[in-house]
Amino acid sequence: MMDPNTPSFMLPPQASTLAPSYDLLYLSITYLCIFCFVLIMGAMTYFVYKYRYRGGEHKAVEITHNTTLEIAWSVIPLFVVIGLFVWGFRLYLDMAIAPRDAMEVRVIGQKWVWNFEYDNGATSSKEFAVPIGKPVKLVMTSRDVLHSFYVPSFRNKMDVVPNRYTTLWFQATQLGDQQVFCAEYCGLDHSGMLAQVHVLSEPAFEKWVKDHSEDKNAAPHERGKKIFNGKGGCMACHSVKSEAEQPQPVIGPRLYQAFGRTEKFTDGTTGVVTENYIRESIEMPNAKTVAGFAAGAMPTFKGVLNDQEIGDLIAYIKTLK
Amino acid sequence: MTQANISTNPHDGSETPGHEHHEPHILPISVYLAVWAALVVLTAVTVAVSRFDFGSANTLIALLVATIKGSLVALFFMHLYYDNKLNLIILVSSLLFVSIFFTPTLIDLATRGTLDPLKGQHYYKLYTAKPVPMPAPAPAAPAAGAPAAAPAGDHAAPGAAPAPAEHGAAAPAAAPSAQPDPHHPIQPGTVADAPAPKTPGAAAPAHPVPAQPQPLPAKQ
Amino acid sequence: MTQYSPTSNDRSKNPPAFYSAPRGIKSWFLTLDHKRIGLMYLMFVLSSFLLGGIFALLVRTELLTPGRTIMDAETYNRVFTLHGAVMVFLVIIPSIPASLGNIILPLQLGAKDVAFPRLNLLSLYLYMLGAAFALYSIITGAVDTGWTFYTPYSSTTNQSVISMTLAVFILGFSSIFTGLNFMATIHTLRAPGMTFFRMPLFIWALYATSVMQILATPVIGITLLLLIAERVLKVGIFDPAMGGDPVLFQHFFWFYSHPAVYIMIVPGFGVVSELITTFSRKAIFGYRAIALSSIGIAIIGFLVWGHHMFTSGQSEIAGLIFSFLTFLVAIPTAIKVLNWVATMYKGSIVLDTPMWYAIGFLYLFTVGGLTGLYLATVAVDIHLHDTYFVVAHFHFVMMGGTMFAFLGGLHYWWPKFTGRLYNETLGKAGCTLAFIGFNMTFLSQFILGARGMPRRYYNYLDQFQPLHAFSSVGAYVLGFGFLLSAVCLFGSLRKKEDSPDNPWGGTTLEWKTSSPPPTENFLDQPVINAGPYDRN
Amino acid sequence: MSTATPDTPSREYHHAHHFPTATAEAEAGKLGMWIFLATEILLFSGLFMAYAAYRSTHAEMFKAAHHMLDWKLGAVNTMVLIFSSLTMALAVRSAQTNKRAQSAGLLVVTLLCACAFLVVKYFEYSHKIHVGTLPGEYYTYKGPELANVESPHIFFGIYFLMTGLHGLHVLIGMAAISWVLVRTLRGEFYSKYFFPVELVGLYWHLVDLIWIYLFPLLYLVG
Repeated sequence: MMDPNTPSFMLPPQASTLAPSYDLLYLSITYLCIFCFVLIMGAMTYFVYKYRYRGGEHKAVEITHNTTLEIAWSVIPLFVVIGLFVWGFRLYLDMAIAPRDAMEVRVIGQKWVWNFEYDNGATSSKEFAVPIGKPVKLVMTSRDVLHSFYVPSFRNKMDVVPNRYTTLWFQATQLGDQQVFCAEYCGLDHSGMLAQVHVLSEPAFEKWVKDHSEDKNAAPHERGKKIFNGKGGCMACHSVKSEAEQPQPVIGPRLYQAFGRTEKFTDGTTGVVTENYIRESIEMPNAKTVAGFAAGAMPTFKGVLNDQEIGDLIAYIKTLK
Repeated sequence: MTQANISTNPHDGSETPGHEHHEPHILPISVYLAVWAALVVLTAVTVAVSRFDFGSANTLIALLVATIKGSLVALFFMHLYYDNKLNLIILVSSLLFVSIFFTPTLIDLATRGTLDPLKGQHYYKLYTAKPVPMPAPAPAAPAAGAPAAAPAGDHAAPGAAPAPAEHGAAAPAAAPSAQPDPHHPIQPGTVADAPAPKTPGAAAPAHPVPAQPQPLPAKQ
Repeated sequence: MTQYSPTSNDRSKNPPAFYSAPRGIKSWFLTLDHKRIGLMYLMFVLSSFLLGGIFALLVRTELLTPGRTIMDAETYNRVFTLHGAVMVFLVIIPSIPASLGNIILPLQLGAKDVAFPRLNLLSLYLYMLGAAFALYSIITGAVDTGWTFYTPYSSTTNQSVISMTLAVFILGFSSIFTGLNFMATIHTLRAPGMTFFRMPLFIWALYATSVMQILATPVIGITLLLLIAERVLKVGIFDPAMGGDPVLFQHFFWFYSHPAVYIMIVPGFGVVSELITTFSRKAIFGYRAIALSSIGIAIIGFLVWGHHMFTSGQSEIAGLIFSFLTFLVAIPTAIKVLNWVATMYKGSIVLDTPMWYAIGFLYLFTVGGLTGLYLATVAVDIHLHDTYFVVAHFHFVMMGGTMFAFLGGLHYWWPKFTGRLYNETLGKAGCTLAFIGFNMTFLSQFILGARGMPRRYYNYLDQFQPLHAFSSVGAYVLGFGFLLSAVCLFGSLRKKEDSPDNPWGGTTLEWKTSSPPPTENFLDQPVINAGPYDRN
Repeated sequence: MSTATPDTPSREYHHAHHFPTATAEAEAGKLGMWIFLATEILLFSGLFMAYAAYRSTHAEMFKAAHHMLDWKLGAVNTMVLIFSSLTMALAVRSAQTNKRAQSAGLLVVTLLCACAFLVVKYFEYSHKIHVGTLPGEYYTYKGPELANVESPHIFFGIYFLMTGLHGLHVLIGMAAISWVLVRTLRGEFYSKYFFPVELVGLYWHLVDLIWIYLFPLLYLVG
């Protein structure tokens, strides 16, 4: 067995309980394919060489059919593929059905960030932690368009659909980080919709969750900052840094010194960024789009963030000076 | 001579052996009138049966009557009964492929989530602090948040609702009244769809008391 | 062999070639001659192929390095969408049936023309109209939905989706009418004595294709109308924001688009069957098996669309059903490949350019077909779905399969409808380069995909960079190969007509008339009394 | 008047010469039309699929929403279409038997039925526009019947798409009928050449056939 941490030539490292059984099936199919390929191509190449036309009289032997042979090469593949189907079927059930004692994490996909929530209200974005050796079941939904939650080293993937719940489960076997991709095309920053899974030991995991839980009696702008980088996922598109500090282009308007700033909108009008404008932009993002940014890029957060949370966000944005 | 060729050709569907096409087939007017009368009667039947409730058979009966009417039109008005059988084959195979389109799609809609009925229930349990009974398949007992959202007119009748047919967070139309528990970005109402089974039958295992988990089908 | 309207050595005695009389642009745009219509189709298809190829090279160039190479993310999304849309709807689907099929089908049937020549011209004009809409959409900001138009993205993105959707809708009807025409022609206009089992295998393939075009294409039509309704009225059938079901859209879309994959590849099977039997100088092995497997594929092909949706959130049970049915398609496909190889056994194989393409096809299609086993196995597909593995798989089948068959057929029938022989060395060089470039481009993508590189990514992790670069270089080799073939073919047009009636020793009817054929194909009506590939 | 000399058409018909005989041409035409009808059926199947999907998942909503449609008007339209099918079939028959004036008359009746159908549809549509039971975002109806069913706008979306596409086919059919009517009046059709009338007839019967299914599915939801 290969060392799980180093990727094989073909496959990513094995970091979940599913990976070894998956790789076994994958490699078996690979060997089967190589066998068939060599058989067919070998025969073809040999015939092309042996029976090539060498000038003069064409002496081809007419063989129009051979029933036994034809039946044989129709029936044998049939059994082979049925075998493959059964194997894939059994493995698929393991992949699709989470163990009943699995710990649940809620995943919310949105353009273009992954948000995570734990039972005790801990939230995070672009990264989440799971305990090693414990089955984890992700209950996933999307805020806007289709996404797909994909962890190659866990060998599992599931689309994330708006107004639906889809699930995906895994049991991590390796400490350390694993890469999460979005595998369903979701627009402008599809390839930037990444996240990290931190596989941690039990105590480290407990601590991580504690650090990410909300603190009710923190200052509003503190809570706002958590929402901004947490369940709101605002930082996916909105930079809180100045152009000078962080020159690379941004998807949404920079919020550094945004409050009180006069913005030009796509419809030609201008307006000052006030509490009300921020609230409107959170609830009806396309009402007034700042010039130079794509309309419709931002999903509504109405019904996602409540009044208090929006208030906290506004408090935080005010502090960005 | 193509004529000769075709009729002597057993593999060729474009000709019904023994049937002459050169003389167009002329039906007596009485046939047309009879078919028309039958269609009128059957229309009345369609309306009549719709007045009674045969439960789940309603649609089946309606479709049956419609199919009889359709066959009459096709066979006599459209001459399929006397015509080249190839045309009949074409019509039938088109219907066959329509059914190929319908069957798997409806199987999918009917069996979503049946492999893991606990899915939604767990989610629901974790989701709200106070235990709320799982919604019944009937459009009764709406889940937390659903009453608030109901005035929006387009909210789920939980349980009866198909998973995708909800206005979740993504739907501007979900009125502000559908304000969820602040910790949870998805409207509680949408939870109702989490136990994905769509058919009441399939839904049954999906609504136990949240406490004791159900044995998983197909797993062991 | 009896010749119907043969070429005498003194070419002035020949019947006038179909393209030389009548003259004038009008005589082309109002022509009802299937060969002229096919020729015009060919020109449009080849120019669309050039366009799609340019988009492909832009994509590969952008992917040379992570991050921005030559264009920004938005442009990239449009370019790969256009590459897909153009290649699928403007190139591959009409490539073999509408261009080669139009020219060859009546010739092989021994007919004067297709059943409905006006309808044939109409579908050409519909094709042009569709192409015009596509261009309009490209000019007005293009689309960034991917050629699959998945909702809710396609129903919410602020781009000119509607014009592109209309383009595809119109192109669909062009393809429907071609299929309708071919089916009616095959049923009513076969030469005397030509029973179904005396038809060439190319005709069988076109027949199977027509069945699929007729039964599947209307569904994409209505699907796109529903998508337009979704954008205009927010009907709420597919858009979750209005209570719709995006997975239902995928059912609608793939019910057409999976059979469409067979609409693309089955005519290729037909061409390759012709090539292999002709250049092995012997009858095809297992004629009936090949003929019927085309029909088999056409029918089973309708039952497997769900394998595009294994991770889409469709019910696991539906997924398993689809997985099983998908495996069944492997059987008739395997039968074909094995029959082709068996045909070469004890043949007298002449390695002219078309045969090179046929052999290239056999190799590429076998790889494409076998890698299908990974994707049909539902568990294995979970990891590979929406990665470069899938991209590589369908390029092996569509590009390596259909396009190699198309080019093989083009080189095979070129002397027939142009009356000119091309430079063999140049032809083989083009084929070889394309073959090498193709494998560089897409074998590397199998590895990329298996290692977890998702599709449609503008940016990617550094670990994938070497393979991406290798793939991009391959793409340029591939493009150069095709350019060489184009030079080879169009270069031959500068010469005088020098092709004999039957340069390859083919046995089917199109070789029994002059090259190029006269307007009504045969001076006297052919009569058939033997199988299509009998040589004695 | 062309019926004065029934057996001498205004001009002798010569079939397209890539066909061996006129019969072969007529047969091919009919085959082609049937293939086209098959594609029409598949085209509508998409809408029926959408119907089936939401009917199976939103049974309650369909039950409630279909009461907003007036089944009496639907029934009337069914009768109208069935009758037009009869007259169309008879028109073909009279063309077959050289009764040109009769054929023309029956075609006119068919056209009138088609108009009647559209008039009834017009009243149905205008009523729905008035009360606001419209597709998708245009759905404004606030009545109590549909207050507590979920997303009824989908039902009306499907209703308008289905009847709209069908109505479009009625219009196309009317155009086709007018075309053969003109040619009939010119006296082009006779017992040896009448398949254009027959093909238009086939198309018109399909329009009727589809309505036969639409009526119970939309107006009489069980």
